[in-house]
Amino acid sequence: MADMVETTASGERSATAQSIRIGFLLAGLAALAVAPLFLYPVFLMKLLCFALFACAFNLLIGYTGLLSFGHAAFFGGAAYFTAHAVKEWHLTPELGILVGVLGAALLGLVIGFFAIRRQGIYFAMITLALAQMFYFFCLQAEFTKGEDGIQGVPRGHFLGLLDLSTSTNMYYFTLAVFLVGLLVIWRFVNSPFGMILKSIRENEQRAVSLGYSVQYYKLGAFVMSAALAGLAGGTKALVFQFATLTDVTWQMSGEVILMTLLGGIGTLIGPVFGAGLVVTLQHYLATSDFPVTIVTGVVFMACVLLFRRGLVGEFYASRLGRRLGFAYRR
Amino acid sequence: MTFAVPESRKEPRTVLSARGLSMSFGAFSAVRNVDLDVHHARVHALIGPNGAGKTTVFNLLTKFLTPTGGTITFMGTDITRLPPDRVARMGLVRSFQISAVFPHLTVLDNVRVALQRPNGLATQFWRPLSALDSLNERADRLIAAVGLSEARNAMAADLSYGRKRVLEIATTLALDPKVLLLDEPMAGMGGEDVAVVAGIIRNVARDRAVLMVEHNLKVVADICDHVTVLQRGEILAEGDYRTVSEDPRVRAAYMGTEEA
Amino acid sequence: MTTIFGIPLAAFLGQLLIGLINGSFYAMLSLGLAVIFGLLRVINFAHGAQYMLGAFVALLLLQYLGVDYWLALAIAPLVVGLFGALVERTMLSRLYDLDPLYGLLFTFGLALTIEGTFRYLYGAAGQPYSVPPALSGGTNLGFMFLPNYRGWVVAVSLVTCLGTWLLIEKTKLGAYLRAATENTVLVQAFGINVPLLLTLTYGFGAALAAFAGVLAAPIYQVSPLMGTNLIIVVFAVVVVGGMGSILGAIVTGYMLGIAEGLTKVFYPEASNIVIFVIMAIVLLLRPAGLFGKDA
Amino acid sequence: DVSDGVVKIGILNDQSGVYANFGGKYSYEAAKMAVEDFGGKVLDAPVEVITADHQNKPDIASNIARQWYDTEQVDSIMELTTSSVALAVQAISREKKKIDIVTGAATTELTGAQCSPYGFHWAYDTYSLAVGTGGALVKEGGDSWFFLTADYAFGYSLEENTAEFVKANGGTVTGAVRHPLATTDYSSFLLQAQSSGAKVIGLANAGLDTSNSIKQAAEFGIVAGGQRLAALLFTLAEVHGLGLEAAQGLTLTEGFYWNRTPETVEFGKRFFERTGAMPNMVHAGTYSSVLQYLKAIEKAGTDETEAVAKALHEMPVNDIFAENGKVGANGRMIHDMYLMEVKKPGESDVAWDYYKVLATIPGDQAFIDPAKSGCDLAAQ
Amino acid sequence: MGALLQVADLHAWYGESHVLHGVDMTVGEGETITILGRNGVGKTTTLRTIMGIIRARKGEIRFAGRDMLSVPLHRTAHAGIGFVPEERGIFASLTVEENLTLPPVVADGGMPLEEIYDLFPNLLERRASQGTKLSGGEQQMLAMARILRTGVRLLILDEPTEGLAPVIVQRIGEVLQKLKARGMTILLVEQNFRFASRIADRFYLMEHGRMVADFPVAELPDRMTTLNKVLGV
Ligand SMILES: Nc1ncnc2c1ncn2[C@@H]1O[C@H](COP(=O)(O)OP(=O)(O)OP(=O)(O)O)[C@@H](O)[C@H]1O
Ligand SMILES: Nc1ncnc2c1ncn2[C@@H]1O[C@H](COP(=O)(O)OP(=O)(O)OP(=O)(O)O)[C@@H](O)[C@H]1O
Ligand SMILES: [Mg+2]
Ligand SMILES: [Mg+2]
Repeated sequence: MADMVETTASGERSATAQSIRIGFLLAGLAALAVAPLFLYPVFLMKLLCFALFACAFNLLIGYTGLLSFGHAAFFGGAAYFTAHAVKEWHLTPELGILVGVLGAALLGLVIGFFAIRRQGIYFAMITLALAQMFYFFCLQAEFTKGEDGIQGVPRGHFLGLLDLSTSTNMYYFTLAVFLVGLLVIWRFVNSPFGMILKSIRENEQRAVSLGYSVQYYKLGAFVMSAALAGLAGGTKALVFQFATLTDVTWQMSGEVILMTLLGGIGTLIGPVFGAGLVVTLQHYLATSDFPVTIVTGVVFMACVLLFRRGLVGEFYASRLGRRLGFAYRR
Repeated sequence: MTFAVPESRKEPRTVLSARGLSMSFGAFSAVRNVDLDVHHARVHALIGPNGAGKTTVFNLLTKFLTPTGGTITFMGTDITRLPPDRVARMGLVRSFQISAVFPHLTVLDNVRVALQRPNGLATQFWRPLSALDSLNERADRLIAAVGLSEARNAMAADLSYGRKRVLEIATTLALDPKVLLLDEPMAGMGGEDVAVVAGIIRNVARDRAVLMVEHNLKVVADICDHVTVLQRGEILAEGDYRTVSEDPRVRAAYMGTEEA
Repeated sequence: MTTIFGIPLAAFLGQLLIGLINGSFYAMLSLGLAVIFGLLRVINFAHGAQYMLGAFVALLLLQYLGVDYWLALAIAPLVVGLFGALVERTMLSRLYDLDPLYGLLFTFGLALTIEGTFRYLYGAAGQPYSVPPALSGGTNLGFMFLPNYRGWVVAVSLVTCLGTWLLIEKTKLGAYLRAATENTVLVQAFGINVPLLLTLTYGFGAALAAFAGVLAAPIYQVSPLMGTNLIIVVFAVVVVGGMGSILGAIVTGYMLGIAEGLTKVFYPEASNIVIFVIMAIVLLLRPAGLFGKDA
Repeated sequence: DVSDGVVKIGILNDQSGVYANFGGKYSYEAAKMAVEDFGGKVLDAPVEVITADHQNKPDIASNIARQWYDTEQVDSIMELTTSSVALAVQAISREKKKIDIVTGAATTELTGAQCSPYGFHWAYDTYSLAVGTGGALVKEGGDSWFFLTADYAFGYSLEENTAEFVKANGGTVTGAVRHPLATTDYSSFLLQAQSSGAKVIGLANAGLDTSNSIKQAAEFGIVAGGQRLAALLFTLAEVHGLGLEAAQGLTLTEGFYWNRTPETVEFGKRFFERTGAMPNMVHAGTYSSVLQYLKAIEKAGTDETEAVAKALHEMPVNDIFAENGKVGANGRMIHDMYLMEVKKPGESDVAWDYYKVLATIPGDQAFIDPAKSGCDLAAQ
Repeated sequence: MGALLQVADLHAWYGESHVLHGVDMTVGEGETITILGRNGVGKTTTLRTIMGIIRARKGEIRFAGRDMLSVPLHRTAHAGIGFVPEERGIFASLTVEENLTLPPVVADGGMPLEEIYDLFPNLLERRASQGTKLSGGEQQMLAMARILRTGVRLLILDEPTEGLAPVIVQRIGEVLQKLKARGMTILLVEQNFRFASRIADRFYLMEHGRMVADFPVAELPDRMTTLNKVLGV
């Protein structure tokens, strides 16, 4: 969606292409609105949570070129925070999620503070290591209940009115969170601030010499991405009614990378498709004979080797995609 | 002995000055005890043999390096310990010896990025990108001034070397700096571009200070008001181009038999 | 009895020695990682998997062909090195022109695939591999009982590390490799077959990991997961040492092994985060790492 | 009668992760054996067993559980390795009014604060392991203990429970050292344990952590030096992985051993033919749980949850796994546990013959009294 | 004088953008050729394509009678071509001396190390320091120097005087004269017209990816007006 509006300064956009893109958008929204009639709602909610998580992650890699290998800390951390807030402090769901988001943002601030001191792969390794520290913290901390996890988290009533314990209500609540999250990302990326992020990715030294405090911009993007990952994680805790260690492991950080890569780094909706594919794959493989890790690994390698732009990115870059006025730039 | 100097002929005011500037890399001392004054409305050339320490002086002045000795004053403020982005925001802006553009942004966006900060459009993450359209007019003027208008929407990466340099100058000018530091702005440029850029520099120096490193002596002779010659990290000679170019030590160390 | 921080000197020395032993593995693994990173600009996430492969090849050689430890010490690295070279030639080499992040992601996928396959075939539980008879038993050092095998590990790792360092920093071949890292095309234009060099390098790095794996087999359980968690610690070691610095990787490997060993005595709960804490501190004070040149 | 004409049992566990050997695919095999042994039909309806790999992720497990219950007419879910998964699925089962029988997870929470009227815990739990190893071993002379504890809740509760029984039986605890989860090198900790002089070193950890500590203990000559190792959660599958050379002399508690009675031997052999491995308590427990569930349906005359749960609570358990087992009001199946010692390589004459049974711990001592379990269902 | 390098109808692409549109050029044995042209006409691209760095190419390149199109990049140097790139390509992880001795010697007749140090004393002084710690000009010297060692027959230089102090430019001029005298064939791109006119035997003028003119140094005075119009020299 962002990519639709983003379409280049050179963009002579034909009216038909524009309307086709809006058509896509509306079709997508409509599909999401009626999806629970056809697909299993909890599965859909899970998908939406992971999709938002992947989009938040993409905000960082796709638009500032920073590969975080520790995003599970924000996602899983927020799940714990929200679960704890709702279960132990009896907060309403929206406040619980807020606690999750703020917690993730704070965590992002701390991890980001260290990580942005280095770039590229160094950055990836540092985030990985720090997130691993957070994992150990969660493992040992009292409130996370160790390997049992925080279980039986009540979903409560949204704004005290809407009962979220039914699947349908919870689905539309999750959908709303997802859309808001996506909207925030879209605005963030296509803003003057986003432009500076892009230029930092392109040539950091030059950005400094133009007077930009590069570190603050990076930290800003990092915290934003962490907060949105937290939004996804907090919501997930309510959907599943538990928060466990799985979501803070580094394998989870790897999974979100896979989702983003598969869907298309740097495209707004790519990660949504990527997440959909990975979640479906895992779900499907759970009942098949074939081990998930091997499939995940092979998909990863294939993606990197054969279609780096990801599903959506490849589509944008294809002849049809370009004719529709999309642009894939990385 | 002092004479009353008429207002118009007064020494233009000093905007940037360094005293006793020194820099060593380990045991190697690249800049030694350099005093330098850069004046408003003047083009000041820093020349000297390769490895004399010119780029290092630039790095020191713009705080990309922290001097091991000496002080730097900019518009009356001691900036010796400030970080580079702060200094840039104060109006001390540089270009790089190796060309520095944002390769995957268009020419227009390159210039607009530079314009964003001084126009307060840098940190707004809640506004649409179209907020930047207000910068187009100024950006286009700058682009036209360096002759890149027809490449306005091209990716910077696709420009030839020379045109990247010109683009870099345009982005630098966009910051409307008080002092402009140009490291070999003409290097790798074709003759026609050299003339264009020389004109631009002359022009912008009317209301700001310019300090440039340049090996093209013709350019130095044509547009520079003041020349400092550096050798082995120390000042060898100083004055206008004619004085300096007649100095036998300068000829031996730097110019050879070359005429501008 | 003399004590240090309330710990008997003898026990303290014992723990120091044990730290050194662990440090040997860190050093060898981070060395391989540093070599591959330094020359190929690839963070080899599959390093842990290759370490595991080394141990597994040794185990399978024993189980199916009756090949003993000593021969395995030579064969396993060779096999894994060849495998690495093959992977590099057919796949990894296509990624050099891209952002180095793709190399990281590719090897991450490779690691998952390798580990997944072994888990599928052999299960996640560990399998035993015995200490070779010549090195079984131990020596009483007075302050501790040192299993002979562990003493051997320390010695071998020191020699390996030193040899690799000399090879890369002091030989012409090393100079080619270092130059190729920065500008492959130009080095090729000078007449050097860079693709071949890079293939050999990756193979060498993988072999180094496998070598460490064989050394580890008699100490730890041979399990498909043995490399997974180790690799993250080794990443931290490499960051502390300064990415790409070969010497840094070696020295930091031993140092952090010792630091971790001592933490196990004084504050055991923190022993697996101590390396990360040190990493954070180092990043604050020296972002480029202890031995890193600024990027 | 049987709703929708078929009884469907789901075996949900880890089949590719760290616990894949602990239960894994073999548990599915055990469940199928139970159905076959029962005759393949109950109340004239066919019995079907399906399985899925939850990959140790509670969200995947809970998605599958919901889908099984909602769209695939699954009647009960069993095995459920890993406590986070077991608790999550038990919560869903309770909400959906379906039966779940846990054999793979250890947490006492399942029949404690988070118990369910339709939830059952079959094979073992942390408490019973502690009673077995902690209590019985002291009687065997191991009266001073030093703990090597994994630094997280599971480790603490094992240590705590065990220490209690050690003290209750007149033993002492001389110290403990906590090691981080998934440590690779235990030599530091082992040296501390060695110098403590305690007679027993209790390993309050699990899986690879335990294997590695045992292997390295052998390397440092700890058992040879006269100290005894006691693993608090370790099964036949892991002993097999470790090999007798390293594992000899180890003490542990299990709820099942194949080479104990003629019936278990017969079962073990049949299991071995199908899988190539002898069963541990998770496999045998899963067999038992499926069998008992089918018996309960037969007795209730329906597969309706309330009725089956009632039958399960009432019926004694008598099969190759349990003799005179009974189910408490909290859902805990109470049966005997066994304290084992791992044989020396020379003592083992048949393949997979690894254990000497040192003691039998009667069920009433091995498990928490339901009334004191913290489960509100049992309190009334 | 036979043609050492023969280029005919050479096309080259960067991705999808077609940059060279049929370059024709001949370099005789022992000749010094300078390619002139405005920024961006494809001079660098021509050199890189001849070198084999740009592989998306079509047409004919013959060096010493041998078809170079199928020769892999790492064999080009061994055929006897040395290349000094525009961006110099000094290696940061190597010392100055390691940089200098990096390219393998491909044939006899290269310059010995001492002679090189005589020529560029800066390099001798800084030889143990990191390559990229040299100043811009020193790096340019190093880039030239390391090729002189290798004994190639054809030297390809992309703007060798860029960023150099006039004295050094003069010195490089002298070096090139010396090499010429020894029979070295040189192909260079140069913006510094004065320098170029001093050493070249013949010029090519390039526009829009093609050679549009070709004339010997003797014709230079007659051509000045046109050149002035095209190049602004
Ligand atoms: N970071 C550094 N570490 C060590 N030595 C350095 C460093 N930077 C520069 N030098 C040395 O300092 C001296 C001055 O370098 P500088 O780049 O300032 O020269 P310059 O005058 O700009 O030369 P040129 O005209 O060739 O660009 C050189 O000898 C160079 O090798
Ligand atoms: N990597 C690249 N990708 C795409 N286009 C390129 C690339 N490099 C150069 N070009 C384009 O190819 C054309 C020729 O470039 P080239 O560098 O050969 O010019 P040049 O004559 O050497 O110019 P200069 O004097 O500025 O060095 C230019 O239009 C340039 O924009
Ligand atoms: Mg310079
Ligand atoms: Mg060029």
